Amino acid sequence: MNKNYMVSLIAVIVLFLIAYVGTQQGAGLQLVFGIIVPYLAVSLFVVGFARRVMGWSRSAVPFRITTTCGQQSSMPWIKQAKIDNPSSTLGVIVRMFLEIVCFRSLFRNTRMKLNGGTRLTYQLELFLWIGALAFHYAFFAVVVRHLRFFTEPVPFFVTLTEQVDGFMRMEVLYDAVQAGLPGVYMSGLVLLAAALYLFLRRVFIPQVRTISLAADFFPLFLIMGIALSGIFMRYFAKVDIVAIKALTMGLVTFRPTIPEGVSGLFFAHLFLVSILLAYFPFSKLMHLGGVFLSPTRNMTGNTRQVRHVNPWNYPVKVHTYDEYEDDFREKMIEAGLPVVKMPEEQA
Amino acid sequence: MKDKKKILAGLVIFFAAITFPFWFNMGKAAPAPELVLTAKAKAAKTCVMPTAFMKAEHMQLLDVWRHNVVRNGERAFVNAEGKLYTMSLSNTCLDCHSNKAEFCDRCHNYASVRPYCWDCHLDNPKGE
Amino acid sequence: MSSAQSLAAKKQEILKSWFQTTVDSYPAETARFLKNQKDPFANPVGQTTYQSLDALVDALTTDAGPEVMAKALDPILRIRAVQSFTPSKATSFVFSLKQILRRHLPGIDPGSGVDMNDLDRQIDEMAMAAFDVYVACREKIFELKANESRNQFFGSLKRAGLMVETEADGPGF
Amino acid sequence: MADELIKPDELLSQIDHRPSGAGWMDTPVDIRKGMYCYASNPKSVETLGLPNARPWNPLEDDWKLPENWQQIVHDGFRERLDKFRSFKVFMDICVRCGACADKCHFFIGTGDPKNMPVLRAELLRSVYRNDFTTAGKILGRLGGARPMTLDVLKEWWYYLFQCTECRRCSVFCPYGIDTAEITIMGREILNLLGLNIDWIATPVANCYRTGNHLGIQPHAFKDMLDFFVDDIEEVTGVRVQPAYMEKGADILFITPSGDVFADPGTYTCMGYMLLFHYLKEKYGLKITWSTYASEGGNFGFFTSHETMKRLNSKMYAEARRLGVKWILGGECGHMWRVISQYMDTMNGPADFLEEPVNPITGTKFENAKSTKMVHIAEFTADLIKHGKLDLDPSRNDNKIITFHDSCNPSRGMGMLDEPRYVIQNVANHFYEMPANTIREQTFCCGSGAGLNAGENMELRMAGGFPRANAVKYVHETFGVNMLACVCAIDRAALPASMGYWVPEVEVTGLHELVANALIMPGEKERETDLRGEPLPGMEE
Repeated sequence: MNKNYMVSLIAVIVLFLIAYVGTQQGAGLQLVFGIIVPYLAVSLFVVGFARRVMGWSRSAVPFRITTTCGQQSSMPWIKQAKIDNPSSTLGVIVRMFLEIVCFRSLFRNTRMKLNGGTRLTYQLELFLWIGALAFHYAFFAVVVRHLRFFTEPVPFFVTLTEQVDGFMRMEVLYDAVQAGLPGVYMSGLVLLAAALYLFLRRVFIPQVRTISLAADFFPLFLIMGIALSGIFMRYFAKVDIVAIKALTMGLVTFRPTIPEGVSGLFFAHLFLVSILLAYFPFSKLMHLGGVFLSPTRNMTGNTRQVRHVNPWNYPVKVHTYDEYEDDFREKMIEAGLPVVKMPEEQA
Repeated sequence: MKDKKKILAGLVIFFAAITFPFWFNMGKAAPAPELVLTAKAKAAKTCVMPTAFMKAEHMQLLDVWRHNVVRNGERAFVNAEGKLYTMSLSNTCLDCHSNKAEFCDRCHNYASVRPYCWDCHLDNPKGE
Repeated sequence: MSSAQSLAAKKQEILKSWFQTTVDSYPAETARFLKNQKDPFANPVGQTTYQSLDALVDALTTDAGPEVMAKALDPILRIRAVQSFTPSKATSFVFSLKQILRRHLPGIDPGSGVDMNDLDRQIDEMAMAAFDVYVACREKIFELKANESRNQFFGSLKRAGLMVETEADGPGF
Repeated sequence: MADELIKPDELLSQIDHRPSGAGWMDTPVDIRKGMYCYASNPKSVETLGLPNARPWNPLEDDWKLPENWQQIVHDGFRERLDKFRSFKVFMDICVRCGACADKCHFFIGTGDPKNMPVLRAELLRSVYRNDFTTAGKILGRLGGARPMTLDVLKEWWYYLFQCTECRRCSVFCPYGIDTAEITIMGREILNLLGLNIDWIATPVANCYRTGNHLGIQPHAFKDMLDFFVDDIEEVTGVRVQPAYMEKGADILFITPSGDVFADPGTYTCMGYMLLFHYLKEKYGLKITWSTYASEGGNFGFFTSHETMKRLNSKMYAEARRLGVKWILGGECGHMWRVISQYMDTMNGPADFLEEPVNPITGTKFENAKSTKMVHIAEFTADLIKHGKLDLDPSRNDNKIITFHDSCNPSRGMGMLDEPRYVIQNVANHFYEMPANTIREQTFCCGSGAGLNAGENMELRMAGGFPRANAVKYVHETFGVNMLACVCAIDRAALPASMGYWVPEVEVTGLHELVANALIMPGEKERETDLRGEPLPGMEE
């Protein structure tokens, strides 16, 4: 039994229960979980995120330490890898774009197979790349979709996302599994599946298990909890959507209200989201901001062409030529090496 | 450092994006929609199932109805109280809720839901 | 069926089990990588180990003798000689084959045609060859260590003209 | 029956190596002979004026640390977080996805989990969380934090000197986290406590005083080149005349001193000398050597940024003193990482030099416009492209060549195609190793970043195995017998590695091949190559 993930799992379950129980009839903490905590979480997120990023920005970038992943810009007849070893800002932008949007470095994993002796075949080892892409894009789609609860009228790009996301008509399965209505969004399911994959990787691949901390499991469980409660509300324990939107619209228009008929499940869902937001700036999830600031990726590789300035450069003690010649003058002369000062001048 | 300015700009853009709901709705009240019940619906007092159930589960009920009518040729629906209804969107539902725009659409629009009922069904079968 | 035939028939299972046991002498994180990564360039240790064991099972099947065994043993021991194994640990995989054969071959009763004594004898030969190869690898390591310091030391002296050059390459070498 | 027989042996191997799923923090460091380099000699540490010079032994319990060593580490850590955004960001954003785990040649070769790049970084990160983050302070072990103890320090020392700073992991990291950067910071902090290895500290001290890492004095340096002059004459019949510290020469040439003192780099050095003589005779180009700036390789890079700067300063200082137009650099790995990514920033601007132009071809080296330092592979490739060299590639016909991309020129510079172009023009048989072992994915020789000592031979062999394994493949497939490289540490380390793993393959520098093919004006008919081996068709 791994302490790291058990602790994280228990933490998420406890958090869920706190919100669920706290908003049941009698406990009456709707105000806390529906209004105070979400506002608090958003403020923590914004302030924490800004502080973290500004903290990074305060540290200097003394040297240009680009990881060059391709041919440098050299003589005109040698083809430069303009993206992998960019010498222009445009190249850097494309490199960063591909890195952030396509996870290009993760894609780099190629594998080789020796087929019967000496013939090589290449294949891509894509599982982590696919898992990561699926996870992040599903998450993004889910976030965009949820804007329907936070906007009135709902903007076109939200409805568009919904339409694309829900293009699979799953209600044909309704008779068999009694689920699939309202229309199924792929993103929710993909998010859950990808989070599960990322979790199972951490449990079953010993290398990854060794390096995993509680801080790696906690956000995964949190996201799984969010996805599960969301899916449950949508397809199984149907909730009063209009009431929920009244609540969420109250939040974003700064006229917070707690309408009648919002279920405890929703408050638990909202609480987990709040926890995620509040936890975000203090965790590895800050890779969202950090990926933009990685000095090995966001700088040009043309250090020999354009000088980079180190803001804290300071003079150091060096062994000058004069000191060197003083040390070795006799021997240099003997060997016929040119010297600046002849020995007799010394005295 | 100019680098710091760039980072600050990036941060501002990021926050502008994530606070989209706040400024998008700025100054708008956007209250939950009021549903209008027709006289007939008011008179009936209760729908085929209790209101709370209908609020959350009407889409599911309609899907069961569709299935039973189209696949099994059944049209009779008996609710918990033993009352008999004909399973028909056009003839039963729209009979009372003949005001689609003020009844169905208001909530659907508010929650950004696009039911495809109306791909086939006329929303005003009686042509009123 | 003779020993050789039984061995050949069960080769894949025996090899799999032997590879498993051998690779399990590494930490769990490493063992999994060694087992699962099939790229001979990304995982040279796992792949070389596998090929060595494969060749050794073949050698056993054909009763090929110590020389062939030594050749098959070389790649795997060359690796284990520079990893964090004691000499006994580095060569212990050979002995584990005895138990693996007993698990996989159809009974040790006289009727099966499997001559366990003969196989044991061959494995003992393999073990002895393994010691030889292992020690040769270690010697090579120390030779490299010695050579490097000698080359640096004498090479520099000689080039700097501080040593008298003789016809031979200097004292002792 | 059978089951009983199985148990003892299998259990034994499992008990030893699998400490019941204990986390890496609970696995104590075991400093093993053959894997570590000897502790720094106090004299060398003193020469450099670095703190806490004293004799100490890694195998002893007492490392003779200063009283307040924990405070020193803490302060050193904080200072570097402020000075290097790379360090701070890399401490914060790793998600431990594991993409880097199996990319490290030391992990692949040794099988030690703490050699996974992510775990190497976690050694520092765990202390960072404890000392500098709120979450780490509150959650402690649960948050992956741990206080700095003597055991942790020993673990740092052991594993930070099992990293060759080759940056292969950084290529695969989705955030570009560069373990070299983390290792560099960690080593800087260790240096604050006087914890270096001798193979680094002593070369650095030598380099500082004498100008080269072996501590060879100026006259001996010249003797060495004179010796090569004789050798060259024997092979080619041409007597070359290297210039030393010649004021007003066109170009200052700096190469790692390994080329001058250690086989097979010496043949590469003869290659440079032949090429320079050829250019002088044919085109009147004056290239000078210097005994003051006689070391390109910069072991300061493996000590601290400051030490790197102190050693590197000699290059510009000497170029300025001699009044040359620009600087030409020899074949070296980390020397070029320093030149490419640090030199101009540290010791520039080099406004006293001219923007480098090849006076023979007229080519402007645009990519070296600011540092004013050109790599000799770029220079030679340009000469060949313009047909300025008379070459007879058939003289290299008995060499079936493959090319090892050195870590630093490939991942810290991107010089990949120039040396290949040169090889293909001076030799007829060239084969590439498999794609995931060359270019930016190249495997380290296993001895970089100051780990090329003798006492850690096991580590070097294990770390060099992935590279050797790919060489073995081309050796068996194409009959490759010569491994070319553009790095002095490669030339020093790979012969041992080949000697152990693929004894049939020898190691050569690029310019040894060039010189073998180069038809010198007034040369006699060559019967042997620079090594004295008979040329193809000249075997008796």
